[in-house]
Amino acid sequence: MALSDHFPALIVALLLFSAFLTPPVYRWTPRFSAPLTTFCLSAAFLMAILLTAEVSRSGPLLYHMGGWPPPYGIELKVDPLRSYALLVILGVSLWIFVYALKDLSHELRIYVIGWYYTLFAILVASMAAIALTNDLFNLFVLMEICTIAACGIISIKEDRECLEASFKYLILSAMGTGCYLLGVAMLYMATGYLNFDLLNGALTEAFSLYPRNIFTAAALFIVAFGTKSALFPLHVWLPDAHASAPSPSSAMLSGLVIKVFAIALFLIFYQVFPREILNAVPLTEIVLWLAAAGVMFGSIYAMLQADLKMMLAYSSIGQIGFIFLGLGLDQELAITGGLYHVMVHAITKAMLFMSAGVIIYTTGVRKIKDLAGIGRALPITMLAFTVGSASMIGLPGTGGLISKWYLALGALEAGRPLFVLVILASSLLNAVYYMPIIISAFMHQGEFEYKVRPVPNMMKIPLIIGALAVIITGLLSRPVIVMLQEAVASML
Amino acid sequence: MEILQGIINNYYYMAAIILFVIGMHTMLTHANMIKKVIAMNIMDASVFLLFVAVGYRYGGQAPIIVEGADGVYANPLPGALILTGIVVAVSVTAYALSLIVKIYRFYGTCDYDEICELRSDE
Amino acid sequence: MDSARVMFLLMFIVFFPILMAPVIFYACRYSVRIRDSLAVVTSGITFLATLTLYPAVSGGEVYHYSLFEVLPNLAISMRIDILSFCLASLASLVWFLCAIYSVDYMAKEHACSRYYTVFIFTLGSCLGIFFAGDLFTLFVFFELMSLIAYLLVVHEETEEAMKAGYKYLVMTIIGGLALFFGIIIVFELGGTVSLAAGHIIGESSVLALLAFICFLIGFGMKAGMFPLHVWLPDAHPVAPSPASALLSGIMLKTGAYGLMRVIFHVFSPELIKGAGWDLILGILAVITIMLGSAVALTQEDIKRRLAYSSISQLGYVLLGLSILNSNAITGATFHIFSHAFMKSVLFLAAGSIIWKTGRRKIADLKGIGRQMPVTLGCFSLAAIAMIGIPPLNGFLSKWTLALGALDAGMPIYVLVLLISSLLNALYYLPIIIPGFFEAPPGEEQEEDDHHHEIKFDIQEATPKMLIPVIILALCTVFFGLTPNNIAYALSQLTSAFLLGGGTL
Amino acid sequence: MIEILNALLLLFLVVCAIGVAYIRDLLSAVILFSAFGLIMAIIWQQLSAPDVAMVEAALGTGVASLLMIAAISKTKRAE
Amino acid sequence: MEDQIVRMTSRLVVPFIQVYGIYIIVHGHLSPGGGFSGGAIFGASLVLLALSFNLEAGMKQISHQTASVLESGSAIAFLLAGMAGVFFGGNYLANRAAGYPLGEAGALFSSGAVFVITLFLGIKVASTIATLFYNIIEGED
Repeated sequence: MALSDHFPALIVALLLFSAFLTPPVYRWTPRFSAPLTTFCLSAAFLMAILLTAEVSRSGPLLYHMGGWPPPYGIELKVDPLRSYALLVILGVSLWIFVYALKDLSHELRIYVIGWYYTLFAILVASMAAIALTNDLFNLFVLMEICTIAACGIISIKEDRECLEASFKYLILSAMGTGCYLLGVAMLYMATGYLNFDLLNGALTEAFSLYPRNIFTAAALFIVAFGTKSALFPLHVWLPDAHASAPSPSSAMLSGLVIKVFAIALFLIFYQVFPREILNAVPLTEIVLWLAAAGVMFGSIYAMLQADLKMMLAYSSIGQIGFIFLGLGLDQELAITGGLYHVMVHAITKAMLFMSAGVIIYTTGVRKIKDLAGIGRALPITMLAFTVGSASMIGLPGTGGLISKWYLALGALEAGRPLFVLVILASSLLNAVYYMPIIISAFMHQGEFEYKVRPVPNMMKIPLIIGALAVIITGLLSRPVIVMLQEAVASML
Repeated sequence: MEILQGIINNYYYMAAIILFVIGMHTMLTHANMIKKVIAMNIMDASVFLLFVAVGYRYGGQAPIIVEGADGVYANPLPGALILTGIVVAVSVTAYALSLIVKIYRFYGTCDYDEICELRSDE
Repeated sequence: MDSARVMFLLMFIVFFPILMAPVIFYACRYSVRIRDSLAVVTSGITFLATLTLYPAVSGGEVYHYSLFEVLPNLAISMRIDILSFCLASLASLVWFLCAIYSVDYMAKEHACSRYYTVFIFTLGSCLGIFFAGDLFTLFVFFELMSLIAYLLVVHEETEEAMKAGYKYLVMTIIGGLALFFGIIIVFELGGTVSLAAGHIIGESSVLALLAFICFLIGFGMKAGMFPLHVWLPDAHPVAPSPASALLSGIMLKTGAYGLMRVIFHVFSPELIKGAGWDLILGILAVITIMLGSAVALTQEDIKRRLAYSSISQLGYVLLGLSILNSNAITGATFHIFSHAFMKSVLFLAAGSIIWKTGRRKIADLKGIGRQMPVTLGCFSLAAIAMIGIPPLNGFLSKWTLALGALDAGMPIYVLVLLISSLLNALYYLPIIIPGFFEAPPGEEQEEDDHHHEIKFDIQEATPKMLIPVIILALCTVFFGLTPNNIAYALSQLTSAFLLGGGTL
Repeated sequence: MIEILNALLLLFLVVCAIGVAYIRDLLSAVILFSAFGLIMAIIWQQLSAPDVAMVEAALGTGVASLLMIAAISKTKRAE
Repeated sequence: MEDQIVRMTSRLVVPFIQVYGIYIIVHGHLSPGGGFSGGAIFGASLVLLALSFNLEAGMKQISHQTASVLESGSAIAFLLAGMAGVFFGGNYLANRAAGYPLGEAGALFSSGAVFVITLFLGIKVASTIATLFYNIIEGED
């Protein structure tokens, strides 16, 4: 076997390797630990690219851990959708990590930075594995690892808000995990399988025997993933957690972690449950209304916030609603739009949190009303912020428009123009709370001329890259969209 | 009567679900954080119980290969999975407890409601 | 003209200004003069390049180029036909003259580098709207222009400007979202949004009506159509005068242009008429005309009065679009020309007056004609054209529109035009007559002593500000003297072209 | 016979769980929890899953209770 | 807890617990048990020492620093043991395909990679429990 066949396992193993190697290395020579993690992340990203190329050339790839085939062994699967998720996860986290290198020295005490690298690598590894795994129980373990690592990169700051927020996050997501596991048990009871593909085959038959088990499982999955990815009524943990964390963590959590669970729900709904089960009960209908409510309420809450990061966190609740809207509409184009929004929002929100981080780093300001005139002091940062906001609003030329375009098209195709109005209304609300920040940052006079620290290049360059990426996702989206559309069409 | 029969036949499942509900209710309604953690463990354990009960075959032996044992074993797969699950649950517990100790250092209380009050007072 | 050359010219015209914008931004670090002349030269070159396209389209040819696909079936594409050419040449001419005017006008202002960058950038995006080959491209450039023009609106950075700008921005985004919705419906119904396809939506349905209303909101908002005009009277007066001239003279027209494209390419005149949607547009246009004229009467600030006047004048264009016959479309297109010239003159002249004297209130403008006779003369010429006095172009457009209304059997529209002209007279003449024949407020006492001797103390604005005003004023005369002028001929061509379904 | 034992054990589990919810003293709650865990281990032994029972006894009950007691010793004992 | 009885008992019991833990770790593939449970038992014995005497006594057996180094070291070793599969032509974490000798069924060394992995896992779990306990109990940092 060629080495490239092992990439699915190697990506995860390499990241874990870097995670466990970092603490001793950091203790021994702190200088080496950052390059080490960066190297491992880039190598993993490179592998993901090669893997994607491989998958697009020769179709889905299965990998059996330890050579044990399912139902006994753990199976990893790479299909176009998963490789897309993998690319987004690894690419965005590498990008955030580069930014984090500088920002962390400001936000964390020096001796925990090594631990931060460890947690970061574990988080990325678990997310990559969530995207890859083809086994429900393995997914459970990975979700727990992911949650602990995510809580870890919040609570590592060790101030009171962070600790409290991460505890809240931990408890609520423990509830989510409990529900998930119960759902898995229900499916296991009905079929005796945990592997996605085997379950998919067996569920049709089991559905006639134990319909209640299977419905309950699906509903529990919605609750579980809804909690973990902050679907509307289950979002209560998110704002505190995302706002109080160090900025790179916020970028990571808002940008990737909540999306990963959304992707997992996509995979479970479309790769595990056969169509007739989804058609038999209005599960997607529930998701649809919750998502629409989330889109609206997230935006409305965001308008009421005084703290910049709090506002961005609430905005994430609205944006995750867009992703679930795709699932809820249960229609090819809408799902494509929702999945594309995973990438768009990952890049955009990460960039917005990064620029908030730069603002806090250079001026120490967190309140929105204190941002007046900051655009003159930090032009590049605020330009990046502007580009990000444009994408959030969905202005043409940014990725936000593309995903909204597909979502709206899907809503029309499904015969539900009402949800197009929801999308438009949320865009308007986004405009109403993002625009004043930009306007006051560039147009009003503030007293920032004297107390601004210079922005280090290590923070500036990721921001510029992010702004370019947002524009690229808006203009050169065609290949990704075509790939996603094919993947979705084959799933439906 | 049929329902009762169903309950009696599936009493492991029923117990597991009851424990799950008790655990989740305690976890979400009690303000004390350590209580929340204990309840979380109960909740997890109940699901594990459900899993193992699913894998159990009536009259089956433990899945250990011993000389002279005949063929009927309980399904070992849920056992292997639950093993992992318990470890995961314990690690979450450990992490939550260390968080609680740190939170106590800041707020002087383990009561979540009191913490919320303290925060809103600021 | 061969196709590749046309394509190159189109790309050049749209992207040259956009690419020059950052150059201008950096040029200001070295020299103010370089920056100013770069702005003038850029707009001049763009104007000349646009003119060279005339032979390509004069015969009714259409060129369509797909640049690259953003999404499947959704490309960024370019297109030119006679209508695009009309508006593009008009826009680049006015832009060029405003650029010349800006050089001296803006010398007193702050943040000039931002102003010029935005000024040139909006030129590119505005031309992009006119040369867009499909609705999506049109939408992209439309939003780009509208959003960037925000910086022109708030240029003064006073509290009033910020408020007006915010209103402008919110309305722009609402309009953009409505357009987005409309375009999506069109895409859903027709599978394409390309303007090359002809009539994308062939039959009336609820969704089609929804799309029409969305376009009406989106483009009508830009064109200042009632009830979406609320941003306009705030936003136009607070901008610097050359920017006001562009906002009122050209950028409003992008809304009308978009509606034309929608009516003739997405739907079809037959469909609009058959479904009775022309009535919606007609009623809104009448309300817009009357309301704009009536409110203009009550305004004290000269630029606000001009802004309200713009609302009512754009109502004429919309009226022409709602009548949908040959004469009416000719009139509407020609009125786009006329209004661009007239309103630019008015705003630029008002700008000169404000620049020179600092007076904005109409009551303070008494006797201004003694100080600035040429400026006020040009202003009067344009105002008279606005009222519709015969040899000027305003008359010609109103006349053509009235002919169209009569052709369609709607004499009530003629009445509307007459009433509006009367109202125009009522709010323009009180500026002109006291401007020439009354004494300035401070000099009344003095004047009694000198036995009503009319004193001319000429203090005109600088030549760079005067010449564009004069040129534009001459245009109003030149394009109004006879119906055989080039603008009128182009309008007739356009009308025949559009009603002929894309051929002459 | 063995069925009845199992049912009783399950009943005891439920009682322990409810007890954990109602006891105000955290240390007692932890003790009850470890009782819960040990009974759970017995049940798993009954369900022919000895390895799970072992892990539950060692980790789920032993270590978890230990850590909880350590945490309580660092914080407050009463709820 | 200055209780003589507790100290004596634990001093007596701890070696047995530790041996039992090791037994469970290495017999994981033959009888119930394995890395997780054996590691937990071993780790618990350390905690017991620390509880019945004092923190220093526990630390004497395995210090906080050693524990954390062991923690990451064993995890890395685990990953590398898995890598062997890739190097020798099997899948990641492969057993026989990676060339681990399997031996005779029922004997102690009869499981190839499983033995290696369980061993590392046991070390990992034991040291993790020790670090966790120290972390909670040590207080300020």
